[in-house]
Amino acid sequence: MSDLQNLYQELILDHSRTPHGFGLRGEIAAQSHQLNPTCGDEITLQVHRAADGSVEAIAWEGHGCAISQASASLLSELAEGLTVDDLETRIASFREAMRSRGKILPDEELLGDAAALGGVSKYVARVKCAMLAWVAAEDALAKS
Amino acid sequence: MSDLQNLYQELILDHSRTPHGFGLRGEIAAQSHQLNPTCGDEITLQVHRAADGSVEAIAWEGHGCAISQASASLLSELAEGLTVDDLETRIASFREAMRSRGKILPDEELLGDAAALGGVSKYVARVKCAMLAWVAAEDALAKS
Amino acid sequence: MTGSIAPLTEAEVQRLRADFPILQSEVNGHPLAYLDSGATSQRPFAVLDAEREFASTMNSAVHRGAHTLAAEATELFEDARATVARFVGASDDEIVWTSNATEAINLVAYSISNASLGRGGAAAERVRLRAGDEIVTTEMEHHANLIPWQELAARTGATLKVVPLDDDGALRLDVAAELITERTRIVAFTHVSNVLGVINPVDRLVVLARAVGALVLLDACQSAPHLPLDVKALDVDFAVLSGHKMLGPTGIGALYGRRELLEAMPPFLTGGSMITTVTTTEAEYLPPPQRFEAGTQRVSQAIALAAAVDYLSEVGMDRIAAHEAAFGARLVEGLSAIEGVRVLGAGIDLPRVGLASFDVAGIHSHDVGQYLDDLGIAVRVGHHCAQPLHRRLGITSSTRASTYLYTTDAEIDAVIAGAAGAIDFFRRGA
Amino acid sequence: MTGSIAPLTEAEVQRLRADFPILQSEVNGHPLAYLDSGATSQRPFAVLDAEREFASTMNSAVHRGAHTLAAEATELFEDARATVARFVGASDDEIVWTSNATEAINLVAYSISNASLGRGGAAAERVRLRAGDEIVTTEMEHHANLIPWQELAARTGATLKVVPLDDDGALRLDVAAELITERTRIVAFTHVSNVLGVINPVDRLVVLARAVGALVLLDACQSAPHLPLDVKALDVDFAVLSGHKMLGPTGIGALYGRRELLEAMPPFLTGGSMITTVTTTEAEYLPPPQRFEAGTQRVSQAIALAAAVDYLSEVGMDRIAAHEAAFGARLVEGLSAIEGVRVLGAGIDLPRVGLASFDVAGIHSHDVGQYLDDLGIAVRVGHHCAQPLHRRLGITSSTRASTYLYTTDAEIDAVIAGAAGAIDFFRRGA
Ligand SMILES: Cc1ncc(COP(=O)(O)O)c(C=O)c1O
Ligand SMILES: Cc1ncc(COP(=O)(O)O)c(C=O)c1O
Repeated sequence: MSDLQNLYQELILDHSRTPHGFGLRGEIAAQSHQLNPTCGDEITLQVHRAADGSVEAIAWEGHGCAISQASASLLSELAEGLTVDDLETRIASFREAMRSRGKILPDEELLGDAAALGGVSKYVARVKCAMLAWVAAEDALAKS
Repeated sequence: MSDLQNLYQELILDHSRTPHGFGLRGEIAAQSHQLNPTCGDEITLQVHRAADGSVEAIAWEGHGCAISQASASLLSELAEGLTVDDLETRIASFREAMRSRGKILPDEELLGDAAALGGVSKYVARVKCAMLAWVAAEDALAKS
Repeated sequence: MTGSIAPLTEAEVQRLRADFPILQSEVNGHPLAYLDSGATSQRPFAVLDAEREFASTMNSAVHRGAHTLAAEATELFEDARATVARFVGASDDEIVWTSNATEAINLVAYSISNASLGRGGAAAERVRLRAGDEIVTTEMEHHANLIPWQELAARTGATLKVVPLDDDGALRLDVAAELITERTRIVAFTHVSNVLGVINPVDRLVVLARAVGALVLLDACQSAPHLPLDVKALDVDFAVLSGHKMLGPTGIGALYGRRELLEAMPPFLTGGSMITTVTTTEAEYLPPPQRFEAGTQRVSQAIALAAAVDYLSEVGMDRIAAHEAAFGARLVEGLSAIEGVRVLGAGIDLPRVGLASFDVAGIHSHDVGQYLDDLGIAVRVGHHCAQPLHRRLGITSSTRASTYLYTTDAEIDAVIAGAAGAIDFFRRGA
Repeated sequence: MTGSIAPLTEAEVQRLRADFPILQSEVNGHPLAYLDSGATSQRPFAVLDAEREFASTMNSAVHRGAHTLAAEATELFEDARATVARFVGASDDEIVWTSNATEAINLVAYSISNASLGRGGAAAERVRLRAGDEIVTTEMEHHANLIPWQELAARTGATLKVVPLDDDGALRLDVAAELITERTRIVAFTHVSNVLGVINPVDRLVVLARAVGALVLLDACQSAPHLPLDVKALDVDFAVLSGHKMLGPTGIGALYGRRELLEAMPPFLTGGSMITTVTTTEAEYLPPPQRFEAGTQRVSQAIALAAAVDYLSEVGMDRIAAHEAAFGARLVEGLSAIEGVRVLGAGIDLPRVGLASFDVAGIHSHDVGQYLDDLGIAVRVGHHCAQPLHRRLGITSSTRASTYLYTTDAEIDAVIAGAAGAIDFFRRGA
């Protein structure tokens, strides 16, 4: 598998085409808007919490490259049902892998399918794309 | 004679020490103030005219390097009794030599002792010093 | 516009390419196909050597020293100014060095703003703005020729008007004729669009500005490197360019300003080497161009830019323009022929340079660019510092291929084939 | 201040000199003795090579592209920022690239002036000036740290106060204590005087400024190249430096700004790469440092400056400081011993760098400089962009010798002997 094929795995293209969690909700929720200044890509993301405080769902809207769309979709899939602490741990783990320039593979146990984004970390210019939703989630949590 | 000795001939050092025409006069005359921004050297120069319109005297005050002081002194010596046209011709001739980067020797017939300043034209950074008084005279004439 | 001039031959281009060390590189296992000269161009040996030679033999402060090195450096620095002045048809004292085109536009905007705050005395009246005055720019501009005017308007109380684009992306000259009125003091627009590649009809806008006595600033960033440029023939008041887009180094640009205007304008940056007399309470300023060049200048960069301009002149700007016009046409044609590809401004009936931006339905420009990069093809993706233009065309970003004198036919073929390949790659399995 | 640190040995200096191609030159038939590093320093191979290597292998636009070259260039560019940040004790995002120190000071002055016109919203309140507010600078400053404040005062209605000098040329700290009051919003002064070579007591002025809540800007142009510098330890809010004075290329400088202040400040230059969202009517700006870096940056210059800083760090700033302090003392002593020579500030009881300016009774500095140049000795003559300081000392110009890590004992001897020789030469026949 070439680097490019590894970057754009079927799983990622599928998520970018039929994204999970797409569509904001009317309910009140912690929300964050993030923007990638180079390309103008944006995301608005909500963290909806269940009665016990855990993450019920992540809902988002935005436009961007396959990486950023797939990443938001994968995050939203991953987040469902996690405690806030758990989600924060996973965001930190994802960030560490992304910033590693290909040296640290994403932890599949913690990140599930989102580990498929591991190929991005070799492309420094694309790390922002993959991180956009995760930064938005972190920011939304910080606000709640 | 080295280039430096040629630049600072006895004649030039003498003129810089006991300059001709130094000291402004109270009478009304065409006057010009010129400044060399690199070193802050300045000159104020008056062209006094005789009844027949010819140049009676050039009077000046200022401070600066040996070249600029000698040059003002030599100009003032040269100018006495010339017609305005004559003086302008000589200023033009002096400028041509100064800007020639050593290629054109000053015309002794036109410039008299001021021809001793010929060595300056090889030193591009010093041409401004030698020209200061002459530019002032030109400016004063243009105003009169 | 370049009808009878012969474009560069393949053999000539190959000879030129040997002058550019970076063009011999490999990227991701492929020979580099550099199609991003619209962002920044590459430097030939002549430019690299001129700068290094200067730094190794006479590097020294200019306009400040009297020793031999300083005198030599000052001469080369002023010769460089004269070279660039000749290249754009200006007089030596009408060229001001800046860091880039962006700073050149900011220089004009801030000098006007200083004048509007009362600086510069009676002379500056010519460039003063008052509440109610208007500045006109266009929806096609690079952010560098838009935001400085927004900020100038905010500082002075003037109003900014923006000439809109039609659905193809062309300037609405009919609307421009309405927007440019007796209240208009400045009209600022780009010669060549950095997204559409079209060469705007400068004369049409200059006529409108002249009729109302407005000043004209031309953004020549994308024209100076690619076309013969004559600021006097175009009859503009200001023009700006960036060295790094015309084979020169980064860190240097130039402002052309009509002499009488530069003379009327108060300084922008202040400090050493732009003054005559300074006391603790006030300073008097040198005439232009020195008035606008505060502090130690970009000496080696100016000398390198002059070497770049000499290199371009030797090849011939008319031949470079012809070479690139052919590429512009092929890019538009080749890319438009691909199903799902929309070339921005393809429908505009104006001459173009060798630059085309395109949108691929359903595939983001970042992904297209990544696919091309994997093939060693360097293109620009994103909004190219022109968000309003993209918004007007209903998109947020695009992929841009831009050429220069060193571009080959094979590279044009490669980027067109690459765009088609990207579609196959990203549509797989869908 | 450098007591226990060993200066560079003669052998070390000779090894270093081999790294500087220009130091092998001849001038007027003599080996070049370059004693004008205070104006601009020379570049070692490490710096020349870093820049050329970058230009030949990965030159590309930064923060704008996604292709391989652009990504590599962006990384190197940001690494360079981190290198310079470490060198002065700052965090990466507290360093803003500028063209030179002059532009860095103007950046601060214009951002404050924009804030004062209402730009930057509530956040900018911290840096807003109002009529009645005061700015304090000193009579010792380079024009770059004086005129921007004069102009800022003129634009905002604030008042500029100037700390005077005593008859020796030292700052009147007693008067500073009176001038710095509750009305003072900014205190700007130089770390090392570019005419006197003395190292000012930064802490004394910082204490005064802090006591009234004023911002402190330190002109580190003559200290960053010659002394270990730690902006946090000095507790200043802003500091400026020029790359060309510290073995780097021309065309690059840096502003250090405390993070919370940079965050509060509205932009200065506007254009591409410093925005998030742009419409035809307004723009939103990125956080610092990008907020202050409009347009294509000085990429190869930043990379070269980082190479310069690495070179300096490898030699060791403490050893460089010790090397030059010894020269400073010898210059003052040797020149003062010559009949008719007055070393400016010789009587000031402060540590000094390797720089001394002198006046020769009855002989103009231009003539002294010309005589030395004839011997291949490059010194600076004139007012060194410090007219108020010269006026205070009763002169209009002086001759300045300034050293660097590559200066030799023999060069110091030569300039002292040369000053004596100049006197004989010009007094001949008198
Ligand atoms: C103390 C001081 N401040 C400011 C400057 C201005 O530096 P630049 O001309 O590189 O902007 C200089 C050097 O000229 C200087 O010595
Ligand atoms: C049309 C146009 N104007 C202005 C600019 C700004 O140039 P620079 O970034 O070199 O200041 C560019 C390039 O980025 C451009 O293409």
